[in-house]
Amino acid sequence: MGRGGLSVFVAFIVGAIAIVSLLLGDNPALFGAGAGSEELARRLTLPGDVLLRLVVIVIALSVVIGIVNLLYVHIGRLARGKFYSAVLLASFAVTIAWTVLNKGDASLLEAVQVPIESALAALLFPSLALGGARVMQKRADVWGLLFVAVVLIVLLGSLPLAELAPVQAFSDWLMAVPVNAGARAILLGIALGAAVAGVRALLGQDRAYRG
Amino acid sequence: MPLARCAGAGAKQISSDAAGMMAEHTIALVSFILTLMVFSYVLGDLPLIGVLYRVAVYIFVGMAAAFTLVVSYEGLILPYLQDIQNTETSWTALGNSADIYIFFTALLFGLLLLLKPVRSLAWLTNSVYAVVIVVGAAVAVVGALSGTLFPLLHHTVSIPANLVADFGALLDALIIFVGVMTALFYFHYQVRATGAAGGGQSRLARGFRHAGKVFIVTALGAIYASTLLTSLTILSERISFLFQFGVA
Amino acid sequence: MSEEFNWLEYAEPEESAPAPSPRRGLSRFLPRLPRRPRIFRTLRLSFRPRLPGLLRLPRLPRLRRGAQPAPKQSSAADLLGTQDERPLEELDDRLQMLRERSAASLRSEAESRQALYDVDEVLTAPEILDKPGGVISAAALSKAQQQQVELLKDIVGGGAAQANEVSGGRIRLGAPAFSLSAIPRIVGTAVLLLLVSLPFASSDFSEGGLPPAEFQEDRHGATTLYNLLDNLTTDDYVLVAFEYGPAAAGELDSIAELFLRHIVAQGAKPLIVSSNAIAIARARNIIGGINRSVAFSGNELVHLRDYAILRYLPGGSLGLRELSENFADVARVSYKGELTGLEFESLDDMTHIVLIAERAEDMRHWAEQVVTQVERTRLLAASAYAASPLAQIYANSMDEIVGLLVGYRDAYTYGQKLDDDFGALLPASDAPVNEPVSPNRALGGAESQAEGAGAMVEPSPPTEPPPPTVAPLPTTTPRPTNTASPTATALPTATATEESIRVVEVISPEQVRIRRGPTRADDILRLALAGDLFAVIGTNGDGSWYNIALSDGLEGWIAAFLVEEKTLTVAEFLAGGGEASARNPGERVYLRREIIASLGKNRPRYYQARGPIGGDIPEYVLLRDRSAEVPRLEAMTLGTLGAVVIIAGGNVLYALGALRRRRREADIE
Amino acid sequence: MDDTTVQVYSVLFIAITVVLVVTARYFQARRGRRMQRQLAGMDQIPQWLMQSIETGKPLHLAFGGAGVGGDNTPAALAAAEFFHHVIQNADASDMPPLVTMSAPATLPLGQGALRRAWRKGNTLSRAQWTPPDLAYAGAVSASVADDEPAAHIMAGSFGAELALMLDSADRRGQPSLAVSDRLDGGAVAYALADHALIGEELFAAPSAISTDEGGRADAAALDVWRGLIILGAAVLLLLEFSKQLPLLSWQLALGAAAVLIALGLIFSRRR
Repeated sequence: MGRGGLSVFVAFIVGAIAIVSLLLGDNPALFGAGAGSEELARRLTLPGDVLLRLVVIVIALSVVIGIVNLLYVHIGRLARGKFYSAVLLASFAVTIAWTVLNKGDASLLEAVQVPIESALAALLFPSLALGGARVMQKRADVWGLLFVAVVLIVLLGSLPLAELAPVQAFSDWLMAVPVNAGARAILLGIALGAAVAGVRALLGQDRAYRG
Repeated sequence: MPLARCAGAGAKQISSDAAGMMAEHTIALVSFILTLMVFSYVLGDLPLIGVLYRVAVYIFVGMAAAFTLVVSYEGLILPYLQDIQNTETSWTALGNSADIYIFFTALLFGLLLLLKPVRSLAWLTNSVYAVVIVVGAAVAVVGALSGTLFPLLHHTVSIPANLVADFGALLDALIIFVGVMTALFYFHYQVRATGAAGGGQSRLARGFRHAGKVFIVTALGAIYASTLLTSLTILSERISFLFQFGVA
Repeated sequence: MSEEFNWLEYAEPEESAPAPSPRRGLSRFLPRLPRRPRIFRTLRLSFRPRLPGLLRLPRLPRLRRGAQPAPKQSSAADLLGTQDERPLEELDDRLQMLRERSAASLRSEAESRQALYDVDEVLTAPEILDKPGGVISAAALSKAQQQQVELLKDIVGGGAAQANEVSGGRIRLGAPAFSLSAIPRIVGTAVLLLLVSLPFASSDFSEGGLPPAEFQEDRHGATTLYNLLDNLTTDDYVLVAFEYGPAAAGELDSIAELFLRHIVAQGAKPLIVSSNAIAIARARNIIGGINRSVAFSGNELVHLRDYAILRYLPGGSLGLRELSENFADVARVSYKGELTGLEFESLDDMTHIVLIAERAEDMRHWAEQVVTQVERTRLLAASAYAASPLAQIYANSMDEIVGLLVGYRDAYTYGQKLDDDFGALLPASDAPVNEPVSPNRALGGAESQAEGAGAMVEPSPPTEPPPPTVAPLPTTTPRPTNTASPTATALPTATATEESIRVVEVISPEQVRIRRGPTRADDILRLALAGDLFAVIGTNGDGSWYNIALSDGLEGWIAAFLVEEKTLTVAEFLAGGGEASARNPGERVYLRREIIASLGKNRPRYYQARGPIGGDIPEYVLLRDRSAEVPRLEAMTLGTLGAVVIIAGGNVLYALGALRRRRREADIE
Repeated sequence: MDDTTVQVYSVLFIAITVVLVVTARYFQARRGRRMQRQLAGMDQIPQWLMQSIETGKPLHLAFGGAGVGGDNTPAALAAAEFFHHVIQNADASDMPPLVTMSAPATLPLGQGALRRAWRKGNTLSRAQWTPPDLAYAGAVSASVADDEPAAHIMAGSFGAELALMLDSADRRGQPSLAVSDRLDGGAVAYALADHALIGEELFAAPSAISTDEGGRADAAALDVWRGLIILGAAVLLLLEFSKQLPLLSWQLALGAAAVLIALGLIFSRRR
């Protein structure tokens, strides 16, 4: 077994255990009636529980990996005189210091984080509106036209103006029927793709395990 | 069962008004300035003004990272530490002592992931990462199947009761069905090779794909419009804040 | 050609000749490695002729003349309807070639690389990497090569190179300078921002109506959702999922706050969870907001008594899976690591689960990982507008999901409905007393429940109008300066419109501040304008401040020298508002006039609170700051109109340009 | 659907998928008859690679919020696979691509992709994590000015915040390809990106750019499933109809089939 071999092996074994446990555990009905099936279902649930718990904590800890990476990258940049990295690092340090000193005080959150984040989210509006104005530039075909038409209809349909009642009715129908169908198909497609890719990963056939 | 009336827990939540007021004014002022700094993005790369946006963004990134760290520690690691010390409870059917093993295994795993870039440890770190990936993949597969694929398909093929009475509903159900199927067909990847020039599809297949694309693009357009409305709502809140601050 | 041109963006003379200075920093002084040009020549030869058959697509308008067309950049309509299929092999060949080239070039360097290649990368200092725009990443150079570079640097002109290095490291104020082509974008944005701002500046720009006070019939399950929360009792626990970050606060805070207020007003206990770390902190702030509004009555919510915030659920859907499978564990510890003392078996012990979702994905996760795992409990969902098309699908497809309140407008309707219910008058005495309010509306324990119910729903005898009642003001008010005696308030009954009340009229020409207490240091609650009328509750000790009633249940203080005291009948007092609100007899009615003045905006509203403010129940519901609601709704209307105009206009221009272009091409052919 | 039904179906699904994924490799061996349709923007990637090589500007590859360990693990894996091929082809360049993500658990994936494909030394600082969503979008919009990427390839999990990234890229004239497994991100990508893949195409992107058998097998398995689902759904719908309208069912079925075929024919007229 080469160097990649161990991880593929682990992936395969753990994957098999996880999928069986998550999929089949916790439902005695699946194994017929009787005391034995209860016991079986309970036992099947156990490894999934353990793995889930383990991975949940690992994922929570992965924030540390992210932070280390962030600091690594920006200290490196700072060393090359990047002013903005200094801002970032200072902001990081101040926040940590603040939360350590004022336990449980959320005013920094309200004063800095919330306004910047909301303002960025608010900035999406002009970006989206002006971007929407240029759809026909990027896609000068019938699909672009359709896209723009639907955007306009839904926007108009959201307006509380009495004169637009027919548009509202049409927009409601649009949302309930064709949009519903299209979104459902996209979702189904994604679920299908995720399921197939997931199964492939469970089979240990992913590059991520090696190297 | 009452929510635990722990002795004194949280009892000093009542804010002291005098100090709170000062703080509120400062908070409002700081948020006012930061909001304007972010809005300077609109002006683009004008000298000096371009800096404001990026300074605000970098402050934000640093702070968000710090908050994520703090909240993860306080909101998760601390509670877990608390929880594993409680011998009466356990996370799994294995009892409390297993909790401790799980917790410290997870800590070890986290540490190993941190060492992923170290080449000489790759065999170990990759295996650890593989565990994370496959458990995630298993959850995703189970979730995608039981939460999206089956229910949505089930609902797509189940037509509302009493169809004869309501022709409109029947029509809608049929349109949805046709829409879902053609749009799903749209994604089809494999095409027949029809010679050196390229691949082709039968007229029927191409027709289906065009019909499917109508539904897909319609859905995307509607979602785009909805996203626009959400951002507009948030913008209105921000502007309302700016005005309120301006008045006060 | 399929190039697209973009007159809104910066001109970027890309490629063509080795552009003026595509290589910055040191790179300018380095000789290009021999392999690079060779690769390019070969690659380009093989690429150019074979670009797929997208070239016959309609040309896009080229509005800026004289600019060089970008090199075959992106092609527009290569979406599938119009594109030709190409054999994989062809694509593969090209990529294969690219890969082979690079592999070959690497093989020659393989040895020199090896030394660095096996070193643990953690130990390598980062700064030798990614030099700004560097021609070669330093790590790819062997030591010898690096020395050569140093030498070159010295020879070719260290001074210049250094200067360059410095400018690369300094604050770069955006590489492309500000250009005129950005103007349409700036103007467009300015117009949009202006439109959204107008309603806040003046009430003249009120377009369109407000959302209805009741959910429409066809709104899927919104009414059911409301009723489910309205039927909660003191024994109920509700899991409230705050699945939104600060970004969506502007849209979802209001509905989250309404849900919380509704739940606690019913005496049920909300347990807050989230898989978003920041949302936990936000939840605290929202509770803090509720507490501030009810602070004077001492009815603050106390963590772990009236509500609980549980620890956050990491890992997205994984955390939710954990929640649904091990709810007992999740509920055991609070976000601070304290023990909550809550003992539940499973999620089914929750009366309801309330989900406030920012993203469609959150809805999906809850549908996939939680809804499928619970048996009895239902998910009551609210989402942001952006998430609604998808969330609606889940709401429709799964019976366990109730409702879907969407965005700010539905929040407004929900709040309106709450106010109507909690602040509504009891039915007129000749109507059958169908108690509209469940008797368990009182908070905290059975005894107060019975008492509260009795006090509140007692109907008046049909024939005689009730005596004018005097509002018992909360005596628990913590303000030390409040000398207004509880009996000083003469608030009218609904019927006694002839009865006179003490009011003050603002006479100051300037905007007047209404404060939380009778000193200038106190917090500002509202602004008022000349002519505004307020019912007087009392005065402070020396009469220099009036204690006045505001519509949302708050009381404020206004300096005496800014106002003139009058005595008006209720009818006269009401005449300013235009809202005939107090027609029904039989209940103590408190009229509170609110002045919302946001930059000259004057919108009076009346509230009718069922019980005395400070009595327990309705205050959680009624004491909300609603001052920004109406202008925000109008701003959204105007903003939507602006977006419609801009999107339609822009696309018509581009479409016309495309058509013109296509015709010209046809002519040429 | 009750639990047991779902479980039985799930087991069936997984079993069939395993068989498909394994056997598709053998079927793929005799390739030539089938080929994969082209995905939007894929033909631009070599172009961008060349620009990147020529100008010394890095490519920007973004995972977005696709996180390993959670629900979108498959999306993250597919994106990593896709990026692996891109990075491999960018190997002639001097600047390693910039890989960004907002899910910290994806960081090792990004690092791994870079290290496997980019064999020219330390790339540790080229995989960068930023806190989620808007902070991420903001950081990318700022890095558009800082690092001046030659092009953006965004594959993973994005929401509406994608608009901010695409908008700032657009301002600088940097081309973009975007695909998101989230619907709002997908819609934004469709409108604002120069090239947009839609939803599921994320999972086919690796096979569209590589010769790897594995990716192709995935796409083939997806197609088989698609066919099965469409057929199965049609049959189920007919059964539903026959329950409600015992008399009319076959007429309706015929009618529906006719409508479908007519639709197909009408639309196939175009082009």
